[in-house]
Amino acid sequence: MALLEVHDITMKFGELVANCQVSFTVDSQSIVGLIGPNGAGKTTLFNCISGLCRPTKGKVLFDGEDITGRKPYVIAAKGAVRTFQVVRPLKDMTVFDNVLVGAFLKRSDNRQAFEKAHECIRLCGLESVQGKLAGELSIGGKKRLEMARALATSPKLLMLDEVMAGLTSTEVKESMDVIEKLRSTGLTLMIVEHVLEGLMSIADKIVVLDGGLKIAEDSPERIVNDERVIEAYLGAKYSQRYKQRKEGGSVD
Amino acid sequence: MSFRMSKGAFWATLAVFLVGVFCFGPGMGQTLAQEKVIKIGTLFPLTGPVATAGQRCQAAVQTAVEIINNKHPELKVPLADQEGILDGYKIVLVHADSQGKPDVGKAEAERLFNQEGVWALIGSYNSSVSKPASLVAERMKRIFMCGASSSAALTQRDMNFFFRLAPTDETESVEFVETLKWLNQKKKANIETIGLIYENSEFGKHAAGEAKKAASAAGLKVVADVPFSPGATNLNSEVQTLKNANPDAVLGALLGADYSLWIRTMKQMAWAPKIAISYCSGYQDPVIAKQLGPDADFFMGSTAYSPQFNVLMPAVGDVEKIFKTKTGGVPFDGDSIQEAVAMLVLAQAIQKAGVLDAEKVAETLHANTWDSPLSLGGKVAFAKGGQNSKAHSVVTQLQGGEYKRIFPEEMADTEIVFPIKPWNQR
Amino acid sequence: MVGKSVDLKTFSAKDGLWVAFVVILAILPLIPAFSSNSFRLHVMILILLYASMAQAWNIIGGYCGQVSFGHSVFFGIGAYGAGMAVVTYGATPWPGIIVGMIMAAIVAVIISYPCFKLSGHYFAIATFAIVEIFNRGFLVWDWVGGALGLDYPIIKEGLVNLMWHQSKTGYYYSALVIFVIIFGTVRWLEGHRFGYYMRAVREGQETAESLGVNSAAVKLTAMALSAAMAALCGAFFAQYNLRVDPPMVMSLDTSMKFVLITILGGAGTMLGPLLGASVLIPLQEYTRAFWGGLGGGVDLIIFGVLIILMVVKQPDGMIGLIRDVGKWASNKRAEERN
Amino acid sequence: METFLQVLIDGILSGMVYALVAAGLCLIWGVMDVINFAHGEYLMVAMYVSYWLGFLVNVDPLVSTIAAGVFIFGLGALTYKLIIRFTIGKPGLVALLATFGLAVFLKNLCMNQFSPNFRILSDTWLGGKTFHIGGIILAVPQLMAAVLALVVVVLLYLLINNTRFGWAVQATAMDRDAAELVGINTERIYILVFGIGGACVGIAGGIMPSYLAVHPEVGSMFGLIAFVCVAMGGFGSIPGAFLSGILVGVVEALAGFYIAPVFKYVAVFGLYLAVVFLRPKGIFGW
Repeated sequence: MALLEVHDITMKFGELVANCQVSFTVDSQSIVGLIGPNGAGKTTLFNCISGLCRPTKGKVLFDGEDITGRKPYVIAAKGAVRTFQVVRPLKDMTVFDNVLVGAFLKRSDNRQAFEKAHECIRLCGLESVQGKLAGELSIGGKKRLEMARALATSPKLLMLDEVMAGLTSTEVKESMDVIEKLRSTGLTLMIVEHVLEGLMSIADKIVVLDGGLKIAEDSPERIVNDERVIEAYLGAKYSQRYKQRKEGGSVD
Repeated sequence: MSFRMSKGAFWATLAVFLVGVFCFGPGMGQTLAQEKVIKIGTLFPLTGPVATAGQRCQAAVQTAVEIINNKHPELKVPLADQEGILDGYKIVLVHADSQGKPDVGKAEAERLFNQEGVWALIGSYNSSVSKPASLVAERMKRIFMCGASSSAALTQRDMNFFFRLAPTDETESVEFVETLKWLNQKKKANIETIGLIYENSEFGKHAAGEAKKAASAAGLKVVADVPFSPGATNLNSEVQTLKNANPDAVLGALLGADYSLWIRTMKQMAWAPKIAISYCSGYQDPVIAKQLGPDADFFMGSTAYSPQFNVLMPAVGDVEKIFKTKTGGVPFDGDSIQEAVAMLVLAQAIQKAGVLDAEKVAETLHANTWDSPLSLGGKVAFAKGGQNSKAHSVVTQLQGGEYKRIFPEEMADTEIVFPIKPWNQR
Repeated sequence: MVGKSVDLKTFSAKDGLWVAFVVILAILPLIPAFSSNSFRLHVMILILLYASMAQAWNIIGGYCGQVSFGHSVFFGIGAYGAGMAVVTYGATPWPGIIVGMIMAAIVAVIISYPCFKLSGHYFAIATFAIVEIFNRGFLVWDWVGGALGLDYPIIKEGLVNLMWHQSKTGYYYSALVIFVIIFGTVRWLEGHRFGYYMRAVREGQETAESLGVNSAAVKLTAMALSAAMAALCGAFFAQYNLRVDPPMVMSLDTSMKFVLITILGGAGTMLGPLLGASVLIPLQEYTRAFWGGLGGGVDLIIFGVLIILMVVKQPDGMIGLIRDVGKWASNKRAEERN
Repeated sequence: METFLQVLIDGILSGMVYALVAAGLCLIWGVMDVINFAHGEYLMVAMYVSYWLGFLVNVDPLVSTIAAGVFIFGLGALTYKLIIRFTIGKPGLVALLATFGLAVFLKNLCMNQFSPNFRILSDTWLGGKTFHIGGIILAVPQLMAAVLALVVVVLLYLLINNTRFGWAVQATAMDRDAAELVGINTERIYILVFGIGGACVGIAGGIMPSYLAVHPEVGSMFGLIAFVCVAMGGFGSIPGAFLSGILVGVVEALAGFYIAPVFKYVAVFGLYLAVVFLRPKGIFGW
């Protein structure tokens, strides 16, 4: 059953169309990758789902319930929680307290919340810095904090916005492991990535956006061979040559 | 902004707290080693919007103390010819600043009594400060001499240790209305309507309330009731409102800068009532006549003193010389002179009672009529509640920069100019 | 206390220190140096009162990050609550205090709701504007005494009327109780969900919302709580001074005191308001006692310079100063060891 | 009708002076995101400068307004050097509180030095002069102040929008680091902006003694109104500040006359709230 259904989302900022009639579904306990070149409208789509923007048109169903245009905290409370591409640590609070804020969403009792926070901090490998102020962390640390904090809310759907960008390849590897581990606990994940390395190996499905339009939705293996995807990523010229080479013919 | 709090920080806070409280405490209020000293506290608004008046009041008390403590045979004032009172007791003043705020005034009154060990208080100009400050004195059974606060409510509280010298706004209001009635009779002035302009504070509001009472008792109609926020950037709408209602007479309660702004705005709008009478303060500030020049002329107000009253109060002149050395040449005005009287009368009462016992002195103050050459009428006596029943003021009119006495007739020295001359004919 | 919050105990060693501190305060009036009517006791009462006021402000201004210059409105409502109960209705102040606190919370929610949509300086100036409107509104509102204000009659002293005549000890213990109530509440909040939520909202509203925090509700609740506590302090202020009028309680000056004390001490910390009040209030009272009588405003000149120095040199407040000194000392020790 | 026009014109005239006071504050706010709480006190100091020049050497306020402008320019630059410099980049509250300290300091220093007495310059060129158009009375000093306000604000606007210096100021306002990179000495820009902001209020204060008494408390209300004008106009928008200055003057006058004089400031502050509740960034804000 689909945990998240996106129907015909269109988002306009004045004349600029950021998303145009995008539809797809995310199945329960799957990992869905959302990819596309810069400016393809990935983050906007995330904002529409998580309630930060109200889509101009279209509908978002979460767990069978219409959540279009609801407030972010309502959506978060229902279990769809996101991270931010541009990290937003609560700077003057410690790492632990940051995670604790997330943990309090489902637990008002201090003891339970503290336990959950500890658990998420361990999971994301932040134990050694948990007493530091979040503003003092390295960029990698902040990315992991984003994830730990979102995890602490015990979400059903975790939406990760470029948590791996700018990380070293070992760090990417570690993150992948964490994500795999999460899926095994029954979590559904939706991952926006600019870097495809790694994502392809764990995702069940990839949705590709370009210029605000959905241009493909398929399994990773097929996506890598999809013409339009290659065109979007590598440009028309390259795609043309690629096609020609494939066909063996030549034009001019 | 959040820090890891160490125990150290905590104890540092405690230390700061205790240092704050302890270090300054001792050493305060240590008296002069001299034995024969009566400490009197003064409490005036030395800073804030009415600081000018407060500083003059303080200077007036200092003047009185100088007369009491030293031999001044040339002055025809009680206690001037002797040194100190009660066989050599000298008065020492302890000054405090109320900032014109009731809470500060009350705290300072308590400090003066408890910490500085003053024997009595003189103060505190603003009626709103005098109220809580005198409560402090009353509860401690100490004397509070109030010179110039004008709110009638002050002396309607049946207090035993509170004495006020100045006429209240109640008596002033009656006097103003009497003046208008007299004009109607004598001059066929035909004054029927009244406008009120007053600052929206304890002082102005109270005065206006009394004015309305007196006016309705005399059958005069109040056609404009204009309170304004003190310290306003302009008084355009206020004066425009008055101008539109066009009352025959205006009663005003405005302090210093607001008074001058009012006059100038009326001039600018080319309007003036037939007659304008002001409660103390703004109008009788000696600086007004000098600074506004001919514009200040023909306005009227109640005055308890002005240098032109020397004929009536010959003793003041020499006292004023001392006062002027403390104010940079500014003479007494009706407010500050009351504070000097307060000090003098208190000293006279102590002398007469013969003991430094507040209850005895308060009884003595109530029981006698005091000679007071600095008061209009020359006498001071206190009714129950502490009001000076001999308090007089004269309605004067500024003519050529001088305060001319107009009413009551037996005190008058000049014929009234009525109505106020138009602005372009001055 | 945030750093160590990893441990689960809700009652920590820190709280032990607080209890010790309050016990010391409670014993102080028994020492002869604090005679029942001394100026020192007055200064202590003011320190406790202003520390409580600042702590009340700290809830919304420090922890929740909404810098309001409008707290004198709530302070004033509390003062009027108590004042009107006694002066207008001849009752004891207690029902007035309760009503005042509730009214302050309601008013806080009503005026904050639109104001929270404003950011930065727009918000600050809006709160200025609200103070001015309330100030002038109360000045002409005859039901609450208008410009004449409310003057307390002398009535029977004691806890029933929350009024004492000769001795200040009663006022001192009342102030101490208020201090304990407000600091206790904040201490409790600090360690619980709501406290974390407030700080999360301060640090980043969108982030907090993405984690399921209803930031508008958090801010309004914090404001209401803060306002009710400010009103409690205001009621005490009225009882202590036996007079209420708008310039006294509902003015920008009063509002600035809330802010200044907290910021000077250290906003968003538990100790900050106490530290700020412990320095600022004795400074204010003693400079006035020493120099006020000169009439030259010397006390205020010094006061102004001090504010500038403090704010410019140590924007984190005195807490920051102590922290820096602590760091410096531990560095020094570390150096010596090496 | 005549009364209405009279009230309206009085409102516009006093509004233009508010606008001039606000323009300086607006410039400072727009460029460095600092609210100068001592702005009203600058005005007061300027009035004293003008008063003393008039009283001691008999210079008319109309002339000494230039001196006052220069003086407050210096005071502003000094304020920047000694105080504001350290608050840039810190939360907005820091500068506000620091300048609050400065306001307390200036007010009481003037009281200490010049006594709390209010002072009036008599015999100024414009003092008390009026002229009549139909039944409407125009007070020359206020009119002159309004004209001066208009001239200065227009000059300020041109300076910011049409000169190299102005572009540098705008660049600095948008992004200080980027401006540094293209070779703008932003520190110098900040000093000058604070100075110019001061000069505007200095000029306003310089001419005021021809119709207003000078005393240490005179600036407070002007300062508050200037905050309102600036915020109502919108972040750093000089035309916005100018228009809302006039709007404030008009509303103050109309409310003062048609509702009740005590409510005139209530109306002004209420207007501000109404505007920002509808447009949270002010009339011209974005």
